[in-house]
Amino acid sequence: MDFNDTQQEADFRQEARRWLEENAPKMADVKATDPIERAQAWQMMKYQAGWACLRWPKEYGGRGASAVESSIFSEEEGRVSVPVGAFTIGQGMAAPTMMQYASEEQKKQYLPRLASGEDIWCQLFSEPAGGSDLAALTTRSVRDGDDWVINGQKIWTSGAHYSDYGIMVTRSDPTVPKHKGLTYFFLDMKSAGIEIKPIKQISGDSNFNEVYFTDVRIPDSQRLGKVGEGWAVSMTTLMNERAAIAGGGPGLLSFEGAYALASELQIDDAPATQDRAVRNQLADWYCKESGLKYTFARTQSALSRGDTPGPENSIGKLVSAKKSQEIASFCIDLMEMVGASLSPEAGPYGGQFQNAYMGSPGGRIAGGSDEIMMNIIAERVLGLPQDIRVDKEVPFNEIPTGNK
Amino acid sequence: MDFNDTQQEADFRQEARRWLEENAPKMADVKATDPIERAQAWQMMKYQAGWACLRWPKEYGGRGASAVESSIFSEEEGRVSVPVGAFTIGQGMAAPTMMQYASEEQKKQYLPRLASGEDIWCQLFSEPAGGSDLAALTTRSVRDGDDWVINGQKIWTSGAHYSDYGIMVTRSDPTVPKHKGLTYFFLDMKSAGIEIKPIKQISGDSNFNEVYFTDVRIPDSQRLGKVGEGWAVSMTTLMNERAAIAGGGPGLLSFEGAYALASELQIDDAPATQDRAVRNQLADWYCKESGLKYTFARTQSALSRGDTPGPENSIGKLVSAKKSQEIASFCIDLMEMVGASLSPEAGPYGGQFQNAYMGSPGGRIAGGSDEIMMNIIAERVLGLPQDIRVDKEVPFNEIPTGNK
Amino acid sequence: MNFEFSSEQNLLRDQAKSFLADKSPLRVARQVLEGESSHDAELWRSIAAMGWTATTIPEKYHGLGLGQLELCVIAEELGRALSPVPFSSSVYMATEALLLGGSEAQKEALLGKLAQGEAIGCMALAEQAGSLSPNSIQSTVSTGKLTGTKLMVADGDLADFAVVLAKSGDDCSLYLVDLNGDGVERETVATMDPSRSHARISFTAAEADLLGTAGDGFQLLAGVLDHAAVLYAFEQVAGAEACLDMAKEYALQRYAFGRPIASYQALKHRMAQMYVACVLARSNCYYGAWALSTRAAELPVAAATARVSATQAFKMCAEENIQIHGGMGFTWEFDCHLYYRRHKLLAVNIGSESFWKDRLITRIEAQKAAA
Amino acid sequence: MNFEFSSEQNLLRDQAKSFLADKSPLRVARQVLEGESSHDAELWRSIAAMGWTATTIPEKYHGLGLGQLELCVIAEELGRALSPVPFSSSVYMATEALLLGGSEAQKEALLGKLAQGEAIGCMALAEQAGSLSPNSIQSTVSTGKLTGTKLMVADGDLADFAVVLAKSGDDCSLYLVDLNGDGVERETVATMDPSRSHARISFTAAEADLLGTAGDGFQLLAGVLDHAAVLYAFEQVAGAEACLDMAKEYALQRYAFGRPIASYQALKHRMAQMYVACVLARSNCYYGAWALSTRAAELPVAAATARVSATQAFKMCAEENIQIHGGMGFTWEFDCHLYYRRHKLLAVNIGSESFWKDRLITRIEAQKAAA
Repeated sequence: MDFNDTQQEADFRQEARRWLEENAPKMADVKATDPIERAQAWQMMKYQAGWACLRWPKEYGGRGASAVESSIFSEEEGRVSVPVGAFTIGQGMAAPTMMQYASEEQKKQYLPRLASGEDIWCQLFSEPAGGSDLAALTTRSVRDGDDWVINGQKIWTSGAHYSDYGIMVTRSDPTVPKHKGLTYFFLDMKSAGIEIKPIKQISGDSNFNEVYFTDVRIPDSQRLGKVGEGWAVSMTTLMNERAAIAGGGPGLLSFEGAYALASELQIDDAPATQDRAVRNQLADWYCKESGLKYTFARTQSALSRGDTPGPENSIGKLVSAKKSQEIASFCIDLMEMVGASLSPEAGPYGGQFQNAYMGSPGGRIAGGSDEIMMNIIAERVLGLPQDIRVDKEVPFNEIPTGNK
Repeated sequence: MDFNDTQQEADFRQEARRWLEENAPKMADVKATDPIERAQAWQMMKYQAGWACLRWPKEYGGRGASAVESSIFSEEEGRVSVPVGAFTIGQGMAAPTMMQYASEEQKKQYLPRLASGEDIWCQLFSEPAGGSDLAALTTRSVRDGDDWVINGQKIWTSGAHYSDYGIMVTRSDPTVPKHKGLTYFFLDMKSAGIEIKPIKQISGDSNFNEVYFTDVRIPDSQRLGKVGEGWAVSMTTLMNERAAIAGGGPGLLSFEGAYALASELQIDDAPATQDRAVRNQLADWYCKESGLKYTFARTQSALSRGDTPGPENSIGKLVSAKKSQEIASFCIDLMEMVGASLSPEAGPYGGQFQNAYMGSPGGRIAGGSDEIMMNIIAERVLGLPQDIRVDKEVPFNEIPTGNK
Repeated sequence: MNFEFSSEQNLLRDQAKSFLADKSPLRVARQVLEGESSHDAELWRSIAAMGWTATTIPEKYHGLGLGQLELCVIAEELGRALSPVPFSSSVYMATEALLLGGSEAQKEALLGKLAQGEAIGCMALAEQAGSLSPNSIQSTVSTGKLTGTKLMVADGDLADFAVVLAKSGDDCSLYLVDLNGDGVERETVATMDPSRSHARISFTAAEADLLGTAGDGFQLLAGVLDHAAVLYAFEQVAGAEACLDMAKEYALQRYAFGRPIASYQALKHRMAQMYVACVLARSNCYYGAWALSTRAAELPVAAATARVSATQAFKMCAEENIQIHGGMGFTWEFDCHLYYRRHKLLAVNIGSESFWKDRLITRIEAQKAAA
Repeated sequence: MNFEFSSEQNLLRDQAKSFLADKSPLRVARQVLEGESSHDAELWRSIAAMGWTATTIPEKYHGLGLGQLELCVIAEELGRALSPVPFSSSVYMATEALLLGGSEAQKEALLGKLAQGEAIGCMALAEQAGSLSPNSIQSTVSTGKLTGTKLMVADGDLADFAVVLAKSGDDCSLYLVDLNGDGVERETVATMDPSRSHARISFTAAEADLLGTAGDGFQLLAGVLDHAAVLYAFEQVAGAEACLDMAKEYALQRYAFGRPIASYQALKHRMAQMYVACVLARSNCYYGAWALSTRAAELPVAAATARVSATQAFKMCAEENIQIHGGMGFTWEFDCHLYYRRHKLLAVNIGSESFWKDRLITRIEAQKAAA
């Protein structure tokens, strides 16, 4: 039991680190200020040097590396200051789906541009009435000659307004049971008939969009999987959704963040860190974060051995999301009467914990609510039975939907 | 808003208090040492003076008093030291059922003896495979001439070995849906074919029994309600199950108990009551107990006004049971390294919190588990829908039962 | 035993409810939240016209001379409606501070105006993050002039006068300060709940008039906070119940997997627990109301109990209301966040749950010592 | 990165598992629980014959000289089996105390016997309820003679010697005391978990041999407790997992309302949370094991983290296992209570969750100060 690399891993790490240390500083020369453009510039640098999408086959723009090498590179990349983001959905979810379902020609056309960062993709799955029940989607696709015509609405789409392409699941037949009438496509986000509206969150930010489709045409050649088999394709996509174990590192909503705040505040004229109730609470969070950190280490070891980590990864988000909300709330309480202020003068980290508290409910819902995460653990990890399903054998258009 | 009685209530209280103060001391003259016999002696004293079963009609041994008067008497009785118990099931559950379903002759025969404490009754509802699903019972009743013949097993019967009579629900027809094939009886607990075995609990105590029935005969005249309508009769019984709001008074597993212990123990050479974590926890329990206490006061006010308190009473047991387990666990922790000792020398209240911790899981299960209590609140108070039921329309003998 | 509001008080509640349903639906709170104004001035005038601001002020000072129970009823309905008015600052606290500690002259000068809603009072207490203690106070009064800076003064930007905690030498006292007078600078600050306005106020040799006895500032403040704690608790419990109602309504009409999400046990049990928290808090509020109305010796304990319990209930209900709403719950468009913001504001601005828990035990200990 | 046990260690685990399945099924714990004997002597002999008692003792003292990881593997399996033997007292603690603080002579005298299971050691620490501090220690050693009374000495009634915390003047030190010698009186005491034996021991001028440096008692003890904390944590996490397994099996076969109770969301989510607690605790145990095996500077932090996490997991799982079993869960006949008793015993007898949480923060603070 050790934290050290094998010789081979150490060599790879060395090589990655050397390249990163040489190249990351070049980002200073990139003139663009837009975060997306900066991320694209860095992605292109990696791509050109063979450090993009490490596990992909070389012919699609990758390096053919192992899971463990990919994870080592990510770790090393985390140590240098470079712009990230914008590619998670395209590279992490769309690309694996394309690899499994697209034609060879399409793969050659789209995957390298995904790897290089030239194209950004988004995901069009969720719908307003769907929520946790993804397969309840109603966006219609109707075959018309060589095309399909799409009408409906998607929601919670990150990056819709700057994406080049999207992956999308639609209902092609509402008269068969729910999971049997779905068909899956990829499409050009600049197609006519697409309207994108940002959603304002309670935090005031707008990280997501609603996307409206009015007679949008998609060529049948962009269908992935067979007609009516969109559910299986969606599962491929979602299996690749990064069930990241948020380690709760040195961020604001962590033991360290809370400890730092507590050490600057007083309770009854003594540092709050001397208060036993505060210490008890801090210790609790420390243990949770430590538990997640070493669960991640165990997962990495499994990867290193060549095993595929299972759905037990879903504990990360479940534990972190609730903990984040608790930490934010607790820290605001520590500030006492001025706790609701967003102004920096009202105390250390002015406004940061407060804004984080406004953002934290999203963490417990986005990417699978606490309840869905617990269902996943109960069913897929512990093997407990599904709840009774009343919607499985019924034609989709006869399933009760209530008022909305 | 006040805690005072109305003039009428005050007069009644005065009268009750006077009688109690005069008569309670007479218990000192009662020679019996058996707690049941002592309780019977006190009950007989009350009965003879017209203070037993206050709300019952006078012709059945009661006083025809109001709900509020009954509750005032209980309060006052609580202030004097007299033996109680053994009559809860008979007077509280069997009697109301008899009043509604027995013949006039039977009521005249049995109710006064229940009121006087001469007869003790028990309840035979639960079965090993039943648990929360009471209607899943399988004890068979088969009509044979003027009798019914009973075979099967009941469980969790308090006081079976010292009871004179029992109320019982049985399955008379397993081929119709679950709730439709039940028939309800009362029976003589000395009947041939009844075998009683105490159940040892994890605390080491045996407060409950298993009761086995082998060809036990019950005359049809002791049937309550129609054949096949036993479920409705059971509901009458259960509606009268005292959804008591455990007030969390000055007992061991209360704020007071925990505070008293904490004030005698040290953490880091200071009284544990000065520890902020301990204070936080104690305050939490104080607020819960206070909340239950004043919820009870609100219920009493509703009674006083003539209203019937609703199922919101079920919060009492739910909150108290979990709190009791928490307090016991917390107090054991306060004792630190000697916390698991049952010996008095190991510290204040030696063994008491430890034994209470062993008893506490029972509180979260007996009389409706935490989960059932929450279902009741969700469905009957908040009006949320029942869970999907797969056992409602199916013949009882075709309902899945798994291995047990 | 009559542990409930009287029929007159319930009538007042019905009036308040329908008045606020008309004048202060949630969109009124939202307008202030999203807009520039510090409060809804028209609503405030209507509230004053209803006489609510005069509730507990004795008739000799042109008030209605009603009891504290009437004020509790009003607090509850204002809490449910999230009404964007300076009621808590002016009525629960500034008025109470004057009633508890004011000289005859001070009462004469201000209570009549407070009763009419013509004057708005506020409390200026904290100067830094962390718990309030004599050491945390830097503001000083010398020869009747106050200098110092107060943070997060609720309604400080619209109030006419403030009750200010400040030092004179080592003594802490409360002072009345005219906020329209010289040496007062105020700046509206951004907060988690912009539907209630807060200000930073700097005093530079501002006229300060001692309220109560010199050196008794923390003791007088304790009385004011106990009073406020009960009324805040009513606002909080009503907010909590409003969240539970929203969650329930949504869960009943929202379907997933062919059935209302309200039929899933995870949500049913969550809502059952929210209900339990609300019932406990409400009952403790009644206890606080009783103690307040009878000025019972139990008030310090009862106020802390009600406050802790109501803070817990509102937190649970505001957080879980969003969770039960799922994605919709964290959109700006839905109203869940209005209660979420308000819960956190109310949870801290007269001291946190943890502060009140400690105070509760201290007070129980005082009772034990006295017994 | 190889953050898992090696294949040799996993082989040892398989051996331990099948050995204990054979020699120490739950009914062995139940027999001791229900009977008069203090432990299962035959099982103890078999365990010694397997060499488990010799695991970390260097070869020069006739041990196996294996690492701490091997001991962790054994601890885990003993914890799962609830084996009624004095392993934790003798191996995790008394042996470690000698290894950490013993003189060459002391090691020579005792380690060989400990390795063979011929001698059983124990720790005699607490003298009263509450936290252990110098002030709580009344036992004194003067001119080599110990006088005082120790409570809840695990395995104190069957051990051959004890490591005793006592004072000499104001100094606290650890001492080795022969429990079969003069001036020692022992009495078995009733505990919540009679499957593990505990005694009250009175010393009257009993021979006491200083272990380690005079005055360093608490420091040496801290090292022993850190070591024990990791191994206890392995026992606890295995106990927690056993409870989850029991709960799951029962919920899958028990039907209510026509379906397995395991299909109800309230129970599914409960078990999901039990699983989460087990995973976090197990991962923290591995961290503790790594720190122990490498004698890393992080050991004090890692040990406290593993201990807190495992105590939490076992508590939740032992309590909820009974709840999920319903009525059956609180019958003597079902095995739920064996784990419920053991969880509470392990939760306190090397210090409570709250004690270790405070210690954890103290150690993190020390790390920060050193950094």
